[in-house]
Amino acid sequence: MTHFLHAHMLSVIVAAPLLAALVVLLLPARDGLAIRITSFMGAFVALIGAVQVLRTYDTELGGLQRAESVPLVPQLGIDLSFAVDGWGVSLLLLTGIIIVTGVLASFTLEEREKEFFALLLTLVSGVFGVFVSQDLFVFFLFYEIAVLPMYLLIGVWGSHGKVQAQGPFAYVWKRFEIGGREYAAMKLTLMLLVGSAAILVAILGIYFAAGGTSFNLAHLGNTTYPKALQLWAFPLLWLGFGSLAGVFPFHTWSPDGHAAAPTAVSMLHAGVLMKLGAFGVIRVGMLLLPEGARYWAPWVGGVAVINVLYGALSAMSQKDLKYIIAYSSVSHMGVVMLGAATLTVDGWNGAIYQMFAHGMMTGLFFALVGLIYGRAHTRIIPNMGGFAKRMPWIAGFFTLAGLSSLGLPGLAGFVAEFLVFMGAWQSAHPWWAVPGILGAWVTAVYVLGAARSIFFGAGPSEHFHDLHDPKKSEWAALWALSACLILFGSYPRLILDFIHIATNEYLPRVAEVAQQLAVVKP
Amino acid sequence: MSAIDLALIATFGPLGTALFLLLLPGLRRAGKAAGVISVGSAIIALGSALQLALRALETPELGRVTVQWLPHAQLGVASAAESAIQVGVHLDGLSVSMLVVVCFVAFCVQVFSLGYMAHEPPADFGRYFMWHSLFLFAMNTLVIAPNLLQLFLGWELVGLVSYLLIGYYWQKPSAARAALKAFWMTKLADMGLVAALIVLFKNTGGFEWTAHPQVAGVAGTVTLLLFLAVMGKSAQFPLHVWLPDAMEGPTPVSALLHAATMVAAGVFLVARAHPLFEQAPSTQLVMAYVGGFTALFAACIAVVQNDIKKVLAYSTCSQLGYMVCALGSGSQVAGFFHLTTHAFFKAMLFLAAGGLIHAVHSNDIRDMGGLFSRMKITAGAFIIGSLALAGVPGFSGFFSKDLILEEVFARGLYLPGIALLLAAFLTAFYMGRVVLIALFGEPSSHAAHAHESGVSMTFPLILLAVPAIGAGYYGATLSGLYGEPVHFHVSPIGMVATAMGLSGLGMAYFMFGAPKGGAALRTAFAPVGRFIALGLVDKAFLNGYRYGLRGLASGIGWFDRYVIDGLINALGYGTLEAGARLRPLQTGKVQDYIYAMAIAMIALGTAAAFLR
Amino acid sequence: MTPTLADLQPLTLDVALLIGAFALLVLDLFLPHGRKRVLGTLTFVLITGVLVASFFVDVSGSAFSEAYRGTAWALAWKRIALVSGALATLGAIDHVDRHFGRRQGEFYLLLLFCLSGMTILPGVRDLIALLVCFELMGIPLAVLAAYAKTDDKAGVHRHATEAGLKLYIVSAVSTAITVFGLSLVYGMSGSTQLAVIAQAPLSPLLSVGMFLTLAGLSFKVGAVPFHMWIPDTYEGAPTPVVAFLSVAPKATGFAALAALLLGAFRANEAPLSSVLLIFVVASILLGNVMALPQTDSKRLLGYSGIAQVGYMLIGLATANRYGMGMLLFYVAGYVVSNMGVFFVLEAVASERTGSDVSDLDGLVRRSPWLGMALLIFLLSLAGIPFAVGFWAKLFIFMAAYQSGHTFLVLLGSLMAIVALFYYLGLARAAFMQPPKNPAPVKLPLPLMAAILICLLSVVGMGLYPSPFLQVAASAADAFFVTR
Amino acid sequence: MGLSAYLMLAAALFSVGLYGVLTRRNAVAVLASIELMANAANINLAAFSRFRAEATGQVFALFSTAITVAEVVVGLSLVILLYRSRGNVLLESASDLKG
Amino acid sequence: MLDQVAFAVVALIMLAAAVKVVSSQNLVHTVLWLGVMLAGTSVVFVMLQAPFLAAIQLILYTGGLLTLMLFGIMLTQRDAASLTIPNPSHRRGFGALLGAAAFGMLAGAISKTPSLPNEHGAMPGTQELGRLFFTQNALAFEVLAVLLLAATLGAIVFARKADAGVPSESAGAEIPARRTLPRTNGQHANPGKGA
Repeated sequence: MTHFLHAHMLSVIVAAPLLAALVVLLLPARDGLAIRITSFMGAFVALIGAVQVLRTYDTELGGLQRAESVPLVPQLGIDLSFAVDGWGVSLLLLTGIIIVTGVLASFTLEEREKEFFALLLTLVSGVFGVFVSQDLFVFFLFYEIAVLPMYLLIGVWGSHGKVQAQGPFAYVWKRFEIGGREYAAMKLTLMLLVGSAAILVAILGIYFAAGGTSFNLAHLGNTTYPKALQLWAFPLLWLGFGSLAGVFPFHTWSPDGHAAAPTAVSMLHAGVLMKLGAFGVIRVGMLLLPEGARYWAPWVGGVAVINVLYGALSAMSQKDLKYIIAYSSVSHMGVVMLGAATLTVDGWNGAIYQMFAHGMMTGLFFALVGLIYGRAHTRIIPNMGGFAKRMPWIAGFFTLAGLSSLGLPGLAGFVAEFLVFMGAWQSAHPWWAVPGILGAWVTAVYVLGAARSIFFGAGPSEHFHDLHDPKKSEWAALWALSACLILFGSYPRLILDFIHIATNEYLPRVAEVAQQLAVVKP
Repeated sequence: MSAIDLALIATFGPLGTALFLLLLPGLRRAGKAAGVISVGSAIIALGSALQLALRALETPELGRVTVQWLPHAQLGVASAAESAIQVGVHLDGLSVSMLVVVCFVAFCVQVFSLGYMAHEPPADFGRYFMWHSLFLFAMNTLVIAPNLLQLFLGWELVGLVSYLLIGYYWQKPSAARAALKAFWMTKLADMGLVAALIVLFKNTGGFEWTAHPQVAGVAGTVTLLLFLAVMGKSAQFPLHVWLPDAMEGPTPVSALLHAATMVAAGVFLVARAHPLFEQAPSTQLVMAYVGGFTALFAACIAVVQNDIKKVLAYSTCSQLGYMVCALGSGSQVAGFFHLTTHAFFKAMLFLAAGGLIHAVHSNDIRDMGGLFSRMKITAGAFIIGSLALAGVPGFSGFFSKDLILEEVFARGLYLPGIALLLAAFLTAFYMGRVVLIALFGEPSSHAAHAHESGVSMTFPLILLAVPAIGAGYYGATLSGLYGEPVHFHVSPIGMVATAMGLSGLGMAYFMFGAPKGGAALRTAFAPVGRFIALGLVDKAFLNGYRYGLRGLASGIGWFDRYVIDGLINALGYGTLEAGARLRPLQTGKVQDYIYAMAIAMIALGTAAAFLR
Repeated sequence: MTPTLADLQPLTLDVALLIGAFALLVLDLFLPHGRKRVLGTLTFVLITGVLVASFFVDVSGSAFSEAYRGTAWALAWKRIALVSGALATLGAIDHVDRHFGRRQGEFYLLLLFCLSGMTILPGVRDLIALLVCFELMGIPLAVLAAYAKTDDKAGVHRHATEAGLKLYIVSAVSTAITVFGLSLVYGMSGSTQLAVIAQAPLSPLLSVGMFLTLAGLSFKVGAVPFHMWIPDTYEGAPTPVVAFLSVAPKATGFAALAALLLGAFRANEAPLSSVLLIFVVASILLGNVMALPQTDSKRLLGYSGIAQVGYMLIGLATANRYGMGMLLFYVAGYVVSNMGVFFVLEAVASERTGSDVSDLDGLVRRSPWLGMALLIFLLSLAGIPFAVGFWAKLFIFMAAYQSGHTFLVLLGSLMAIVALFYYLGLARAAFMQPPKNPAPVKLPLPLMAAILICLLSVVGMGLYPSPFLQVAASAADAFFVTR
Repeated sequence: MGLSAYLMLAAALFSVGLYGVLTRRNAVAVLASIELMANAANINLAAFSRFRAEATGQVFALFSTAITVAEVVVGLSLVILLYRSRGNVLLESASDLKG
Repeated sequence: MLDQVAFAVVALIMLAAAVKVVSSQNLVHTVLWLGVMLAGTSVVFVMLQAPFLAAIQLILYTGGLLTLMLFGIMLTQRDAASLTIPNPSHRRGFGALLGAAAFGMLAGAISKTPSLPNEHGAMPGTQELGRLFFTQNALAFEVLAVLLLAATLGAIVFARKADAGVPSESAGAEIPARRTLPRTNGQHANPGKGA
């Protein structure tokens, strides 16, 4: 048994949440406790597995480890093959942490828990699948699985907002209730799927260019593709995956989506799912199409820089707390894309580490926003003030998350951003670093500004009667995430070493292939 | 116990305390106990610092240990072994003496706080001391840094603690705002430090401050960027505006962070990175002028302040200007020496001022008056501090300021030099003014039942008074720790400076102290005062934020919601609309359907028949 | 030359089906009114039996001097038809029993006759037989579509009649056009045997004949612009009939088109294939866009079906073995998914007449598993992973990409997202709206069985498509070997 | 007497039939028009079989005749059904389902 | 020469009849003209040396079909007595356009086709027809049998007296002359006993 577990750890990680979801579906709807326990166990097993994988990953050996493979569609060379590299290890851990805390944070959910947890867990196994799958096609499959449950999760359990109609397209408002949860859910789903349509085309291109025999990533990675293909396929992958990573201008699903989504979903979506996008750009786009990556890097980086500043400034202009955090995610994902675009060791390390750090940071943020909303029954910042009097701990945690997001040393966010900036400066376009750094400052302005107007100043007005600090299970989530932020901020090598190994394996290949292609076709 | 261990104790002891207080809310909320623990850790830190100092007197280079913090390898090199991204401990005369200063002042301030904050609710009291311990950790991290990276880590952390402590009274909107302002301004400046780091790293593959062969090319850039950070942290014009607002924090905090240690970190950084700055004469020139101007400018503003803490704050700006100017003149010895002496007497001044405020429950010097008779020790300390600040011979300030002026003029930086001289005059003048009004002026209603404060608040003053007076006499020994030992000698510049100082005091006496005060003079200077009091720089920043940044932000927010998002919605709307518009095609009459078929059939057939 | 009993060997299954049908016909005469429900069960048993037999009986080889040839290809289509027939029967039993009282017998008989036409057609290699089979399939369908409770006051009658009539008129005109086209084809090639026709020299009149035939036949699969009867008929006809109507005739229609276009008309030569491409684009665009504003779920599915046909036509347009195999797979997947949806609609609307989207409101709360099933069927239709529809679309796209139609891949996948919008619209009603009446949906056993079968096959083929893919591929091989 | 003459005749009948299908409003008349079209096809078949001097065409024609008859049988019953539900036999009266 | 004249005459008659079929304002006339057209067809068949076909045409169509249609008319007309049944048509212009287009298309194809088959060999007799029926087209023949059965069945289904319904109220409302209804209805359906 233990041997089996050891041999198939990755499958276990992917399957555990799914199994839990099935069990939850079979449980009676009124037995809320059992449902919660089951889902927690599912998530927790996955987390343990992730930690185990991290612990047993052989850093001397490096490369892909714990490989498993089962043919799925042999006629087309589609295998259900799993393995982890240094990146996968760290992102598995992230996902584990986020889902466990997410489940904890949504223990207080009231309506239709059964379906909620089932969908949530399904989504998570999709995410795990993406991070471990070594078959481009299966990668895509899990990607879709991870994206889709979002529709119901937001549409059913989401919260409503309203946006008054104005601007050049005001006439559109008569058809959609912008800000409504169903609108948000639909917009999110459709935009992300448009992305995957683009991805699909690119994938087919790659597959057939590589001989149309196998989707295995290693096989595809060792093929050298004609320059033409690389040049048209890469942007498809970039924008396709990018739409999930919130790449400007395909980011607009994210504010509405995150604002409308229930706590755990926002945590998971901003914390992990947006990473899938960036991960896809690097893992598929850049590793398979180095020449394309090299050719398009200026665009990727340029847009990423726009993301950073644009997201930060948009966040600054928001009144709704959730929108602020959502836009901040857009901005921070810009940092990830920037790191990717640098095509340097530090940049890539930074990018992956930023995924990790931002995942936990934004997870913490959304957990807190959920708590605040649950207590204050409003998300409009100007209505708040002086909350720290009644919820000092929440204020503390919020400040901590904010500090991490503005890149305060000692917290995870700093390491990532710093690495990315270093990479940017070493890259072919050093000036990317400047707006990046400025973005960090703007973040400081709006995050701490928000913290001030929510928590500080004259005490909370009368009609906020049930403000109070976290309750039982909520504590666990907050503490866990904050502890992670500090731990990985002060001792980054816990994760960064793994990331570094993978980067060092992949990046040279990209550089070489790009080089030789460049000399072959001047 | 090795030097490294001592340094680590001095650094992580306080951190331990802070975490201890953080994780044991019960203990923290107990208040007093928390304070005691924190002071205890401060004592330990101070002890190990002094121990280090004694060792340093024999051999300044006490050693260096580094560990890898982040893996880094150039492309293609598989192993993360040869890494340049390190943290650790670096102990030499400079760091040790800074360590001593920090720990000593911190200790005094914490002791003082025990009394000063006694009336706070226990929970807040505990929080206060938690932050203090955290500060000690952060500051020491900065001080013992082996490279600019770790220095930056500490740098940011002290900034954080400053934010937390300024915002100690977070329920006061003004305090919350001040904390935010301080953080934003310094953070903005710190971006320069980050940039400097990445530039440095690209060229030297490390964050060392030692003169690296490849640094030559970028020395100018790097140092300028570093200096940007210094301007923020050490409140140099025009980034000084946060410091006066920082006085919203409790007075001991102002004494520790915003007078003695944290704001001096900038000076420490430059002294630390001296090898780099030496390679960038242009930067040094900029520093000299900025420092000189700041010294004069801040002194001018200090003259018209009635809030005793504001006066001290501006004087801090001005004194930091001195140090920066000194560093700009290329003598980190003079600058750093002034840092040490200033730390002592300015801390003492603040604490004393705190005592006075505590007594009259007001910051306004006009509410004080005649306090000298009521609280001798505090007032005495205040007077000593003022004299030291005014550079009256015999007090520590005299020696260091003198040294600076010599160096500056020796470098032929006459303009800054003259600015410093004028600043010296003004310094003496406004300190005299404060002393005369607050301590000897006619008592106000508040001051009526003021009384000497308790031992916990007087003892630190006495403790600080010793170096405030005596530090100057050991100039040689002290400066020996971190550079060429300087031996005091009477110099013409020194004479002029002294003269300026004394005349300043005299003028102050003539205007405020003399029985029949020079009302005429006061009225004569009034418009100048009013102009200065406008605080134009501050307003400029405020408007820049409000209308520049916020305006841009709301513009972009609108654009995103109504244009970018609008476009995407319009796309969806268009599709739905198309569907709705097409519906009438389906008339429901079967013959119309056959029309469609017939047309298609004929079209196909025609194509087949004729397109060949 | 004269046919012997041996000639029936490749047609064993179909003959069995017909014999069974006649047996039922006789039985129907003797059954008292109250007991006619059993006919449905028997029909189901009969079809299932034939289906099972198809795995054991050897029906390969040619008969009636090359007028018919049993191949793996033909067998595959046979099975698809049989499966849809069996499912339709299962799903109809209850409805028929409740609404059609004493006319059940005819219902099942017509279904069986129609079905036999479908099973024979794929193997037919002679124009005349092809035409007759096509009609045998078509005529009963019109009757079935018009089947309704004639004495009800709720307008079912009106709608069913209209549905049947429209289908009938369109199909009659198409037949006329087809026959005219075939007459030209025969005339210019001198034979009615596909193989011979394929050798005939191309002349304007011949190609006009081909195009007229194409125009005549493609109304059955409902490709734009021959689609317009579909939404009306789907909306008006009784749901179980629509479930059958929406899959089986399309499948057989594709078999016929494949036989004619590739077997006789050399579609792989322009301009036929380019014409098909026009059909593809038009169907995908129009079907999806027109489905958006629909509020009647059956009508909506009608339009979406038009779009689906567009995707299937891609397979035909590629005109290579890969594409044809994928077409086969796509149709198979479409059969189960689409019938599943209609059965769920039947279950929900069983008491009422219309099929407004709002009938689905709160379904998942009334009976969760039914809601889940609906969701899965819809996702499968939309082409979402781990439902068969995903693989179907994917394979079709691969075929398209391989034969150089990259833009079709892009268009197809983008329009698939538009489709997702309205499919999710149905899911939205089921998942996000409060139920009108909270009572759980009461699900007659046969219907439940039908839904369950659909669900299992959708998920099964979705999780492990490879064996089915294998079958489809080899069938396509057989088609190209023996054409 | 050439083949093309017969074909032309058939074509003409076919077109006239098409016109009828499109324009007549009475369902029965539409059926009649459809007959015209089908009949045209038969003429084609017969003509071709004559000018190829082999009988398949005629066989085809017979089959198509039979099919047409069968169709009309069903068609008429549907028309009756239409009459029952609408009270008339105008095709356009069956246009409840649209859009 | 002679046969050409004959053909021309017959063709003209047929065309005229066809035009009447699609244009006559009287339904009964329409059907009758159809009969003329079908008869003409059988004449053409004779010309084409397809006597059997002609016979079948005459019997099946002109006999069976016409009767059938007239029945249909009787069943569905209020006033079965008179033979003046309005038979309107609409969108004539557009229909004519399409008809013309169709003819143009076909005619063009015919004229553009270089080598129309043209053999004047002797036509095989009726027994050849039979042979073809029972060899090559045996399958089609069998299927056809089923087809006819199915058609009959389909026709029966709706004609069933048992649960043949009356027009539902909504439909009935559209009938202008309601009072004449029962009589004509009475022949085939009585509203009283709905199943």
